[in-house]
Amino acid sequence: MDCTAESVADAMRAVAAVVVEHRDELIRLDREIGDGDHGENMARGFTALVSKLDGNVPSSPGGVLRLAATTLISTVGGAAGPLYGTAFLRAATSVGDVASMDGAVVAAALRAALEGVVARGKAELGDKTMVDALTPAVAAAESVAATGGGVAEVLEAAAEAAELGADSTVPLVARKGRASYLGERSAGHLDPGARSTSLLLRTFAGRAR
Amino acid sequence: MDCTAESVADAMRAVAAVVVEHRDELIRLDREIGDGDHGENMARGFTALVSKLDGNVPSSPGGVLRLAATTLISTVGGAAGPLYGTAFLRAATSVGDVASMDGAVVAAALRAALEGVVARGKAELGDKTMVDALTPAVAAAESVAATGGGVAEVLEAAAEAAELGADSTVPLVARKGRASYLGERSAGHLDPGARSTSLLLRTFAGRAR
Amino acid sequence: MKKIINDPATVVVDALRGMALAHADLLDVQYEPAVVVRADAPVPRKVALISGGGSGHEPLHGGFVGRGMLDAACPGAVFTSPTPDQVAAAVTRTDGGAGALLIVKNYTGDVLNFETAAELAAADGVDVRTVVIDDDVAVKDSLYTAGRRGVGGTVLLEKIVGAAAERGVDLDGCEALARRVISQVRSMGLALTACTVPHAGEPSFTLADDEMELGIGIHGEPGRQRVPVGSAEVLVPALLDPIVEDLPFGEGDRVLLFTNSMGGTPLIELYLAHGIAERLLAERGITVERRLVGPYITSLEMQGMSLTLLKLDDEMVELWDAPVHTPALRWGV
Amino acid sequence: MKKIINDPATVVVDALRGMALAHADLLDVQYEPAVVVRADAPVPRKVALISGGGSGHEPLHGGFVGRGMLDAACPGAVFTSPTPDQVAAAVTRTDGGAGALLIVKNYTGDVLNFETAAELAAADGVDVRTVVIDDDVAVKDSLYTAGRRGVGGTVLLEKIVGAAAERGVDLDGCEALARRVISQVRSMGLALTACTVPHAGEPSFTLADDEMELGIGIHGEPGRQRVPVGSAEVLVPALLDPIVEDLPFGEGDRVLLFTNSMGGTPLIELYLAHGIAERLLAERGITVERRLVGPYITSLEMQGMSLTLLKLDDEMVELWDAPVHTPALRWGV
Ligand SMILES: Nc1ncnc2c1ncn2[C@@H]1O[C@H](COP(=O)(O)OP(=O)(O)O)[C@@H](O)[C@H]1O
Ligand SMILES: Nc1ncnc2c1ncn2[C@@H]1O[C@H](COP(=O)(O)OP(=O)(O)O)[C@@H](O)[C@H]1O
Ligand SMILES: [Mg+2]
Ligand SMILES: [Mg+2]
Ligand SMILES: [Mg+2]
Ligand SMILES: [Mg+2]
Repeated sequence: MDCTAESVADAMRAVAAVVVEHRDELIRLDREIGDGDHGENMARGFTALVSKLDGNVPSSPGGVLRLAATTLISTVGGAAGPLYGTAFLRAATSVGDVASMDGAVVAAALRAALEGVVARGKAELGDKTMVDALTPAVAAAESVAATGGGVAEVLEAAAEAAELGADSTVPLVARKGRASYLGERSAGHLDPGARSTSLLLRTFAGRAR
Repeated sequence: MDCTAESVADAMRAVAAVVVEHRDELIRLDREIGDGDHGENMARGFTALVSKLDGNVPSSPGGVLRLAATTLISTVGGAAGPLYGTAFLRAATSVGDVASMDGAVVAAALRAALEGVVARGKAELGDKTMVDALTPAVAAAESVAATGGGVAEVLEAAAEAAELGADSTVPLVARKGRASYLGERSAGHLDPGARSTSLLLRTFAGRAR
Repeated sequence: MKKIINDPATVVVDALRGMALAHADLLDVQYEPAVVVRADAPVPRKVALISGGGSGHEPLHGGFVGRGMLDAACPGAVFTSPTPDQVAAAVTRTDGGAGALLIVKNYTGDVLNFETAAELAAADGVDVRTVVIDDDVAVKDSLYTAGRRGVGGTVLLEKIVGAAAERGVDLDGCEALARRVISQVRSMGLALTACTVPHAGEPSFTLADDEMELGIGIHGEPGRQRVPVGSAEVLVPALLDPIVEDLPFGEGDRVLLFTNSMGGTPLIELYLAHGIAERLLAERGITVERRLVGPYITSLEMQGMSLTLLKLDDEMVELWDAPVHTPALRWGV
Repeated sequence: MKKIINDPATVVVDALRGMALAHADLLDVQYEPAVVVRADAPVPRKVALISGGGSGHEPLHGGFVGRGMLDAACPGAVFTSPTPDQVAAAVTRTDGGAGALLIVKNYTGDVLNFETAAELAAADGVDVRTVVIDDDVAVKDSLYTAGRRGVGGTVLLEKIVGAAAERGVDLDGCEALARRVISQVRSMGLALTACTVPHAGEPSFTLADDEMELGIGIHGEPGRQRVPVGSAEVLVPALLDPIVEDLPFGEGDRVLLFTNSMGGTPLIELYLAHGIAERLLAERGITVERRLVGPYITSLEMQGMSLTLLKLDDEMVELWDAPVHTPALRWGV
């Protein structure tokens, strides 16, 4: 498939729909070990992105990613706003102004996104955050890209790894973010940010097929 | 029996015990159509009276009634405080300084008490207040006293009539006191003040036997 | 029942102890009988303003004791009017030779207990007057009830007459002013949840998840009507319309709008409701010149709110703006 | 969920509208992006004090905007930190040429969003400093968590540094003072009931009738420990002892005691708790020189309370007493 600005914008619209659909689930997850706003925050941010995209799609995939970054930063708030915002910003920078992305570009963008999240939030693998979903996703994406995989294969691998990574947060004791205040009581719950990361990647993968 | 200061004081102690025992019932009745304090108010007042009586019983029945009046006025508060206070004050005045009461004196004291409650609270029969218990009690007491009944018979008749009178408040719509704010919704509930009046008279009757 | 208390029987005294420590510069608290007195009482040649009622409505009345407002407050047990000896003690402690004005909310218990106290004080030679405030428009058919209750208007009355007394207005003047405020103030409240009186241990009533009590009093007594909960755009006019239509307030009137929390409703909701009320009044051509927003006359932890509207004139505006220095209201000093 | 609101998505803006109307003399409210600004901003040559955070903690922070306290507050969605563009707009609106101090409560979201805003403002040439307050002793093992949360101490910090900025203390001085307050203030809270975030529609957690959350934050997030509810004599030391032992506060120390309601706990219980806390401090030889009692940093309608203790010196006492004129705190004017 062609991974142009239009198709990235379409993927963002699809993500918005998925986030709205999973809003209550993300709220419930965040209520259990956080403050119950993650679903609302993400829904607000991606809904705002959809209206910005309406009839005004940037000319390159990188432009769409940059618009996602600034929109999420200025509408999401909370921890997720700056973290996802930075992720998309770094991804946009990594993509540059290519007109269409291939598997290697996507894998590099994912790597840049992860580095942005870690730079901002200082979380390590196992701290029970979105990093636990994104880290294996990047690794999987890179290994598929290294063997010449296309965008669809790269994103499929990333989505699959992110799902496993998100699930791996369940037994963990949180050491970053609001859930960390709970100490041992945070174990036994899925991290909402890891869940939203895996939803995003799954949706991107679905659109790439 | 002899209706002396000591026996009136004993009756007051018995009333205190009964009021404490029925505290929660009176609170519940008042919660339904009032503000839920009648049992607490009455228990506080009569408990205070018992400590005042400890080792310091006034020399006449009238004196005990007066002590009850001033104690209730200064400790009960709410509507019941001034109403029961006035009732006992008027009863004390009616009894005067006789050393022992007979049936006629008791009936006259009850009449004075009723007049005091009505003078203070301006309630009429059927307004769903303690007046609905006290009015038939006074009538019954007077008719037994008129045929030469003793204290025990007079109080037994009063207690019986008060119970019926209290029960008669159930279907009524309140027109006085806090229950009146409920309008039609006050119907179907026993008036807490009428209930406490009937408890008082039943206890007095029990001690007089 | 979940409360931060020790023995339900001593809640009022225990709270008074904390209040005395928190506001030692403003208040002098007596315990037997319980009276909250202005620290510099008696103020010579000043009319003494005294109010009181059941506890559980904090900051009313103790929080309004101080310069420019009350000289003393008599706290009864929770939701139970105070006894006459509390009120009589308050008169004795605050009488500066210019007489005393008793501000009584219209409830049978309050009226009867203050009545007895007034007799006691008069017997002591103090010129005592009583005004009874009954601003709750939720009580209809006052011929067949104990009459309208005294609610939110009490706060405004205490502030305005308090300012007049502080300026040296005499007892006749204070009484006349109080009656004028009473004639021009109207209120109504609603409850989303019930409250629990400590000694009762159980809620005063139960409401389903989609119900509210409209026309609630301030004592956890059920309201006039149980209706479905609506959005704020429905709730606010349900309170405001009966108030406006009762006096009535009309186009060109200048008013003070008092948006009050029953205790458990947070400020974010209260501001939201206040904004709607201001908009609705503007639509009616009524000018909101002064406002008070907050939990000032409450029912323990009850969630709900009330609105109070006072028709203003220049004198009342000036008295409202005059300095006040109490635990709960403070400006100009 | 029973709340006096319209659409959960517009609660903050709807409440801001009411706040703007209620305090038009003090506040200037902007909506896109949402910022509550001091009416006379920018004040030339004065350090601009800016804070903000999720909404639902009212009166924090908007209620503390005004003379002698904040220049601007940035209200996020309920329990969600504000976005960088709100903070950047606040800096632009209030910059009087002496730089801006951002007061940030230590939560990942707040820290990250203010960090981004500080970068934006610095790029605009404004001298921006940030202080992060983390006074909640309930969070242990800060190496393994996001660190201690910013809670009640924030109110005291904003008042004291606000007074300094109003007096013309420069940015270095304000920043140093803020760090001194942060180093000397400690807090802890408990919840008897949960609260419900409007957009969530369900309580943040559920507590049995005999349970409380000890060490609760202010965002409806569960506390560190769920324990049985006790009497006030048990609850108050459960908060006070960890605070005193943490700094530690000791005999001879002069302190400000701040007894705060989480929103749903009524004043009568709060005063009761305050009285116990004062007694316990006196027993330890710690002198309570100033106090603040009331709902000043809340969690919507949550029932519960927090205690905050600040070690005072002469300068802090003087700054605490200095005039303040905001919707929620007002004295000396
Ligand atoms: N330091 C961090 N690094 C990476 N991710 C983090 C960090 N802190 C929090 N998160 C992620 O953010 C999610 C919470 O986002 P959200 O609920 O929107 O913000 P908040 O915690 O401010 O309410 C967590 O589930 C976690 O995945
Ligand atoms: N005007 C009145 N006349 C006679 N009895 C009254 C009157 N008003 C109230 N009562 C009685 O007082 C009772 C309530 O007493 P209580 O609950 O102690 O006081 P309050 O209503 O002030 O809380 C009512 O049940 C009723 O019997
Ligand atoms: Mg969250
Ligand atoms: Mg009652
Ligand atoms: Mg009562
Ligand atoms: Mg949040």
